[in-house]
Amino acid sequence: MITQIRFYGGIHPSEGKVSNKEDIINAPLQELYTVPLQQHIGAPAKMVVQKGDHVLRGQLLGEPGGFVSAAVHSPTSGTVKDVTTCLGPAGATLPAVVIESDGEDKAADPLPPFENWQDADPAALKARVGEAGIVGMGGATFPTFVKLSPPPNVKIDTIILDGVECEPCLTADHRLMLETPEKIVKGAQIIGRILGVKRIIIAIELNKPDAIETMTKAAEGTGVEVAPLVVRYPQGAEKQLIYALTGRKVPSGGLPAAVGCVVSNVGTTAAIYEAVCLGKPLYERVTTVTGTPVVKPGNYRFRVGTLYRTALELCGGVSEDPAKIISGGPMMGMAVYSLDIPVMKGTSGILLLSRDELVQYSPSACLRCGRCNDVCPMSMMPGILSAQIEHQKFELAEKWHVMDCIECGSCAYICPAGRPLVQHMRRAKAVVNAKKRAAAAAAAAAAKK
Amino acid sequence: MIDVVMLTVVGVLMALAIGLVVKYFGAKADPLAEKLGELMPGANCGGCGFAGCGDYANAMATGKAKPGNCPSMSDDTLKKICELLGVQAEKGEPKVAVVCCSGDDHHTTRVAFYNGVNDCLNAMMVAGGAKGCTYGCLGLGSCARACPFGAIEILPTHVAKVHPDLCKGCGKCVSVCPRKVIKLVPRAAAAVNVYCNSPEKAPVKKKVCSGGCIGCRKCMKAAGENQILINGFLASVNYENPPAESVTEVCPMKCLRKAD
Amino acid sequence: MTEQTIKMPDMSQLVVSSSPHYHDRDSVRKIMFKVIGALTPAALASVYFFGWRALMVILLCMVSCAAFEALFTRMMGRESALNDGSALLTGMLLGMNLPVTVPVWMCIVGSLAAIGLGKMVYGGLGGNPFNPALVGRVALLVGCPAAMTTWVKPSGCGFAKWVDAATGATPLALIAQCDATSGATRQAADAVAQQYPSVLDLFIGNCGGSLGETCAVALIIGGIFLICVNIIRWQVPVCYIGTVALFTGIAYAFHPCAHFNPLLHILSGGLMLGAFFMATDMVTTPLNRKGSVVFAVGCGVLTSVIRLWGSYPEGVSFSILIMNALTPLIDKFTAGRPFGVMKVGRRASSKEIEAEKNPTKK
Amino acid sequence: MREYLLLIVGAVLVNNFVLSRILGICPFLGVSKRLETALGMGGAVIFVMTLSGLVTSLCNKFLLVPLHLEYMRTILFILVIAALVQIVEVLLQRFSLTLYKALGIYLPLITTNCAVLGSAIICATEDAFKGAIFKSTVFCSASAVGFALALVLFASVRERLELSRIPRSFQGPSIALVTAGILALAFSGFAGLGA
Repeated sequence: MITQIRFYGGIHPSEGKVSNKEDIINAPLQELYTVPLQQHIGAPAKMVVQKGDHVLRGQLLGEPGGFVSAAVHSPTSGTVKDVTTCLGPAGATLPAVVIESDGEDKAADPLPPFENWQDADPAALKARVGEAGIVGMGGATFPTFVKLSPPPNVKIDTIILDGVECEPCLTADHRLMLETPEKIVKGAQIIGRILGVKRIIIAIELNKPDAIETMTKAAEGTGVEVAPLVVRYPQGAEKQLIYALTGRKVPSGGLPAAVGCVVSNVGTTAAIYEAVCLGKPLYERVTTVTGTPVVKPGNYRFRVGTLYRTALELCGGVSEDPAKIISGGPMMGMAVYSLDIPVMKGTSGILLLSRDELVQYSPSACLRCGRCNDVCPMSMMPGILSAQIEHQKFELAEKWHVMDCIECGSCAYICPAGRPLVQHMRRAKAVVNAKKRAAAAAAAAAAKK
Repeated sequence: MIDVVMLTVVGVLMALAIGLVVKYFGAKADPLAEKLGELMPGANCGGCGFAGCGDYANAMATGKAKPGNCPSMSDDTLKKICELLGVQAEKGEPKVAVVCCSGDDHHTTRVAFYNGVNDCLNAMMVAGGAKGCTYGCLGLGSCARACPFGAIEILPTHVAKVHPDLCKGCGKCVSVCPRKVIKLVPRAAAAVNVYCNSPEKAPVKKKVCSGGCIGCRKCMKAAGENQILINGFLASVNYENPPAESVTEVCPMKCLRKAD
Repeated sequence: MTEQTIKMPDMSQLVVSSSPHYHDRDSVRKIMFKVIGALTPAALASVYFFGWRALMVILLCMVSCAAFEALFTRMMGRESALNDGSALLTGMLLGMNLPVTVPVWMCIVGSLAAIGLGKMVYGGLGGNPFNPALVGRVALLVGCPAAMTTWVKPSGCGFAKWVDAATGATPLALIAQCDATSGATRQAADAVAQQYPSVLDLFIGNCGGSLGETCAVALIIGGIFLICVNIIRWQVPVCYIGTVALFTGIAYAFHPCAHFNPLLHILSGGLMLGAFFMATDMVTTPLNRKGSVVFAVGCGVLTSVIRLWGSYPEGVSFSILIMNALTPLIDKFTAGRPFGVMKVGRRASSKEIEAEKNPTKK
Repeated sequence: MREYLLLIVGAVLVNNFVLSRILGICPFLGVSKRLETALGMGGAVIFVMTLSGLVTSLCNKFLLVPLHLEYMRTILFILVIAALVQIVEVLLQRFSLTLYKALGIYLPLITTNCAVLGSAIICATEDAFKGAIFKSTVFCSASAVGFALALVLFASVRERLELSRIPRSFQGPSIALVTAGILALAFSGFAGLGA
């Protein structure tokens, strides 16, 4: 049994996980798929098909455009109708390939499956993860291949599977754990094989007792441990999760690898299993469509490139007009204004909020109540920081550790003055990062001279 | 009498003490940098590329920078500084900022209600702002707040406008604009500008804005050779060879306009 | 389900904003009215002991504070912040810090000082470094010490007319008097002590003093309510009162004839009101818990020092104001290091990471 | 011992030079924008005031009084203080150029700082200090600590004020004066302490 350490701060938003009893439904085949070439953090994928080409399901559309990048595969068979751009959930315009389905959904030759992954070369397994275009499916969309390539001087000793799903409303990971536990356990063992690590922990919050039971059963005899965790947001945040399970603190500005851990989402882990044992690249994922206005909230296995509009139609539309449409969960998701956004590898949920649930941020001054201080899991001072940022004192904010913010939203959730604290932090981080980049570029230019 | 003597004696003693301290602990300041600093305009606008007037003065004094990069310095001052430094005066070409967007409330569509911090960078990070065009001016006034000369105004129709007579061409607005809508162009050639920043295809652009450049090339044909450049679907003025003002009449979108 | 029945959302009224999209729905207004509610028992007790004029004083302060706030926001061209209730709270606290005999004009001038000088010149709620109600009270106290220290003995029979009550010194004025005789004999001290109200009277508020500070039991009830609804931190009143008890206790232990026993000290004067409602004011006190404790202890030390050795009988207002001035410093030095930051301003060294990696090895 | 304790408490808190005697307001408003400069200024004033207390009381006891030149007091004291400030300036420029720059004009202005001259004159005139050189020095030093304390307190408050939305007409010196007034009100609570 793993003893859990309580991390500082955190909140208890209402869970709203109404769709946790809904089985995962495979979404029917669509006529058109808009597949963005950048579904991950890093460089966009380089397109390898042309307009008019015929492609098969699982065929490569774009190859990685750099080290931190990921491959993109076709969600179905059909023709490349157009090479265009589409709107991403963050509002950026992304390069995209539009696939017109031929209705046959013919699969391309799968990548050769590893029959005996237990004995396979770890490097080959890792290469497969890269080939299959797997990225972190919890929302961060960091290319998994890169995550599994720690620097040589770092020794990884623990793998943590994130089945916490601390975001309210989302149930995709929960259902995945209930329905395909063995895939997750095997996927975890594959990661263990790649990194040469024995200790694997699956972290699940106590509000999912059925998942804990199922996963424990599936993990029996494999050496994989299941750790039930107290329900507290943001329990699923990488740094807090590692701390809760191992007592190690990821240093400021560092990656989990710095303390010998690798954290992987359960969805990602299942995808790794499929890529290695079935030779199936990542072109579909489980997404929760939910919210009060949605007629039939549920969990769907969407092909990448399905538009939000289609997703919503599958759920029977809405019963009332929503005030907000969110890509992701209510705490960290992004508000969008269009339904012509495709489901991507990192889309964990589509959430609609009704007018009653809408909370408007206000420009009022900080009351200095200190609640943000009490809930900040990074023990920062969001109140003081936001005032500094409001007065454009970015250097001061950097001194007060604004760069450590994980944008979990606990502070803005609790703020009685309704200040958009997270937004302030984001701005400061963007400004500081831009300044750092500019300084680095200047230094590089000076070095060239 | 005795009072004068006493005062003199104490004065001499004190002078001696100061002299000793200076001799053993004295530091040498750079008098050149100090003199330059006094001459600087003191706007601290950063247009020279340094952190402020003092920083620039120091850089000039140590020979790390040349005079003439300051956008808000009068010619007289520049001459004085050059004399101090013993170099030839050379001033950069005067520039002016232009907001390359026609996307005010009458032209562009509003796709959502933005709720949050009143800052362009912030708005852009939330679903790309609430205007239909994802390349245009967001109209929240980050540039106006950054301008040290008060030369930028946010019109009631939510688009930024530069007042060329107040603008010194320091480029602060260019660096804060998250959409890179504001461009610094040679003042002498800034009579005609293309007020659009979107590289999108014409139909996409037309859907979200009725004032954007559709890349019809009419202006290119009407103007002299190499006076208007077309890059993809977006025309731009060649500021090295600016077209005559009459060319604005051919633009069907009223996107190629005289500077206002 | 047929195609027609599917209703798709109307996209024209969507709101976009930064995450998070959930909120716990608490607001400044709710907080302010909860504090006003928590003050109500003490206000009612003051009406019971001092008569209807007490109600008049409190209401007058509340109304004039609200009026000044409205006036100043208007002059500043800002949006009215009246409905957040903070001006009403300031008025109520100010009223409860005045004696029942205070003239009407002083209520209004006090409100002007509180809202104008204490709050609006700093840009309204959130910007003021000093507690506005205390600024008003101290301005009046320094300006018109006579009117501010004329106390009446409560009639004790409830809702009486104030004019019937006899004037009398507050317990703390008596203590000061006692201190003055500290060189004198035991008998002199005893003579003063005889005039002193009993602990029970102090506890229920049957003694002279400002309106809101007499009834300890009502203030404690209000304070406990605020602790329960998570508006104030329990550490503040506990540390404040505890420090005062400790210091006056030490003084009492050394000079029992010169000083009063700590129980009388903590029950008299504005200590209860200050500890539960002023030293816990959100805007003017430190942000985090550690800072709050430092603040409360500092208030306690200063209050004891002024009470025991100063020429003013009461030190609560002064000490809280002085600690308000120290708040930014306390904030600066109690700011904890964020998660994963090894030492302020420094990235972790590999050795420290090793230590953090194996917390059990130490 | 008790006497000196009371003297120090009195000089630091009760009769604080800035908040109670209203002396030395110029640097109090001038260099209190940032905590670092306030600390530097406080340190410089402590140095100058302690030394000037020592030197002026020596001058007073061994020059002015024996020679019956009391009427020369002000001019002699200013001379001594000016020289001391010069020394501080040279030292600061050498050892902390940033602080030297941050203090700017206020550093030479310590010369005309009425707090420094005030403390020297109090020591020379008040009966309690007549001829007591050590006591005078302690008093001057404690007064300077009081000045530094007020300056640091005030600077920390002003740093916070930079983050609030002060109406435009009150920004800058006016809000500083209002704050100083309230701080003085708060310090009036120490009245009678140590008496």
